[in-house]
Amino acid sequence: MTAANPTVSLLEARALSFLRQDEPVFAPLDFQLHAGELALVEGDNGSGKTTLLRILAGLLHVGEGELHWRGEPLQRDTCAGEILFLGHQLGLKADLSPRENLQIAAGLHGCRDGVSVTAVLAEIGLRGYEDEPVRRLSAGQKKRAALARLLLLPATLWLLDEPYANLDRIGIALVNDLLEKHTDAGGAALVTSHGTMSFHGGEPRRIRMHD
Amino acid sequence: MSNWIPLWLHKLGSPPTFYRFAGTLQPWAMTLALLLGAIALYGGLVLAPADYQQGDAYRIIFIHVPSAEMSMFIYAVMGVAAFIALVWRIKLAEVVAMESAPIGAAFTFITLITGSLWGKPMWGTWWTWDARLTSELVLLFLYLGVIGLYHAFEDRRQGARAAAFLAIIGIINVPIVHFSVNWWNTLHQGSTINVFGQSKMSWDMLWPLLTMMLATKFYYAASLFRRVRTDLLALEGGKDWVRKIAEDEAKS
Amino acid sequence: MSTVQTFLAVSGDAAAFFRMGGYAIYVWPAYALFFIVLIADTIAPRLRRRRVLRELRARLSRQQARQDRAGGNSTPLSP
Amino acid sequence: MNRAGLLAACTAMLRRDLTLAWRRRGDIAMPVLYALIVTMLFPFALGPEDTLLQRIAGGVVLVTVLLAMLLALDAMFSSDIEDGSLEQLVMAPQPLALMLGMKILAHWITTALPLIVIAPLMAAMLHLPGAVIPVLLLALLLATPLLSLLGAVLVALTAGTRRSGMLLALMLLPLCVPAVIFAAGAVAAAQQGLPWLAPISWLAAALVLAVVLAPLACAAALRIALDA
Repeated sequence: MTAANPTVSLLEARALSFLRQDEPVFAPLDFQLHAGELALVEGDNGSGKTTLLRILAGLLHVGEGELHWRGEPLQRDTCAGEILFLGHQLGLKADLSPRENLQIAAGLHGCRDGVSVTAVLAEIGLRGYEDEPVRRLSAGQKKRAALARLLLLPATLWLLDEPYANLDRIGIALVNDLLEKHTDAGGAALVTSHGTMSFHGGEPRRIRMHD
Repeated sequence: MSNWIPLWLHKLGSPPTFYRFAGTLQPWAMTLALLLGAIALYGGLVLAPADYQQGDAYRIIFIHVPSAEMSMFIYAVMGVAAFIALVWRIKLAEVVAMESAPIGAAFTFITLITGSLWGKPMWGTWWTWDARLTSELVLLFLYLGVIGLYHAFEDRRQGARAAAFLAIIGIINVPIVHFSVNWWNTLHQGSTINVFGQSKMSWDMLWPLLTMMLATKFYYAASLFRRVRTDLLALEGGKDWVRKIAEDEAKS
Repeated sequence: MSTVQTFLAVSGDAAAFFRMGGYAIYVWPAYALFFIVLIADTIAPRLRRRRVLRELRARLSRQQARQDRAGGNSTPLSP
Repeated sequence: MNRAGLLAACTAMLRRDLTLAWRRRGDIAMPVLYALIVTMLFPFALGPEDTLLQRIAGGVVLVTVLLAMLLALDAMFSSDIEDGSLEQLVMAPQPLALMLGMKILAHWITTALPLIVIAPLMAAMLHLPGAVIPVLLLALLLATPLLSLLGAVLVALTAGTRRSGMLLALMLLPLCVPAVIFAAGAVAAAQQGLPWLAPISWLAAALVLAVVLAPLACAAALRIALDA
């Protein structure tokens, strides 16, 4: 990772908004996210949480306002490989096993030092399911297989859309644990959730979406 | 990137400005189109003498050739607007490109049918697989593809961008089709027909043709302005200037 | 020249004009198509414009109604 | 941290799509069966006259292969969009055009290659002279990747829409006219004992151009399709 200047925020939004058919999906947002920070995006259904995450992931074009990554305008190649996005659709091929899915992800994104696919799958709680087609896993297990990407792939900023959905209590604790380790290591994360979450490392920042 | 575009273009590109601008010009363009069209028709159908080879059948030329020219001219306009729409994301360019497509398709359709009506008495066949005819047919399919793609999207602006992309691909395609059909005709020697006789046109025939070409240009401008205005109202439905227009028109 | 003769001469001209040297069945349908297509192209956006404006007014009156309700009602349903 | 190399990414992509196709082997057989059945219908429709069938054989095989490929084209990106893998691919720190190139290659291997393998059989069903079959295969080897590449761009454009099947045909078929003309032209020329190298080289030139440009266009089109 590049030695980050602590005063420059990792991600900064200035009067960011997005228009769909000329109607703003959410009101102009201003926020900053520094290395080591966790931000919780809150809002009701339809308040534009997912849209916001998709904009930050570079999948949607910025409507109005500005986005800065490490102080520079966010562009596709300035943050390539530093942002990891986990959306509603998990990005897993149903016909492949979790192991194959992760191997492909590692092939495309690279992989953290000293981490192996088998170890990651064991850590996420999929021991014994490594070679089962994803199609046959339960919803919660699929979610875990997708979350395993967080452990395997190198990234500075995590964008997690409803990471707690479909997870049991152990799974939720696991996600919280992952987030804590990530922020401790100097990473940052933006998490959307309408449920409450118990984050051990102090109170997370909150980004409230107004409707 | 947007600093590139001159300021006036930006200003004209703003929907309310263009709406007013087009509203002023549209009646003038339509009047000119009707006037020139009437003159051209009188010159072409009444004043111009019959052709010594083709008799009176050649009079189809006064609508066929201007339509054929318009089918390509409009595609070029659409292509330029599509390019601007994709590069600078100007809403007006998207609208111009997408509203040009139906007009272009109409002219292409007229060209094909009138050409066929002209071909029957002259070559004895409604259709021949000549490079020009085939290119024109492909052009019609391209127009229909652009229109179809535009309407297949729920988000109008996304549809406009996708269809603009297709329009640009089509620009590359038409010359290739023309070239390949020409090549194909040399392979199948038997079926080639000399489409246009090598006769030079007399001035009596030429001036109505040129006038009609001008009339169709003005018609296109008028039709495009009317369509763009309507589309802008639909696209900018939430904006204040559109509300004012809607309220004003309700009063009158 | 009597009026009858004038009429005959003119109508003879007109008949020749409409006969188009025997190519009438090709020339006139071509012109008819040209005008039909272009008139359709002129009318279609007018109808659409009327529809768009009607929808717009409906939307405006809906918004107006909602505002009136929100203003008159002291306890709105949703926060 | 191990940055993913370009080669590793390409092989991962190719292996992924080939494995997926292998897991659903039945789908690979469908275009092949379709092509065989269509070819079989021609003698019944036109009569079993050898000379007539011979004359049309090259064109029929080409058009049938084209239509069979069109059948399979629609599904190129749809499953990737549904399960979100396409988002992951777009966000990967790899050149998207290259990754899509790999995807198109995998698609060509799984749909066009089987069709090319059975093309001699289809040609034989229509009594195409054996001497012409190598030219037919060469024409197919150049024309089918061209169609895969062009098709991929158009599929990417329609990726954001619901109903895309007929629309795709409407958009793709005019673009295919030159490819069909040159491929069929080469076969016809070979059949008449004329030189067939010129149309083949035009096809090759077009293919080279498409290999360079189509993945880039495909990437741009996909970004438009995802942007909503």
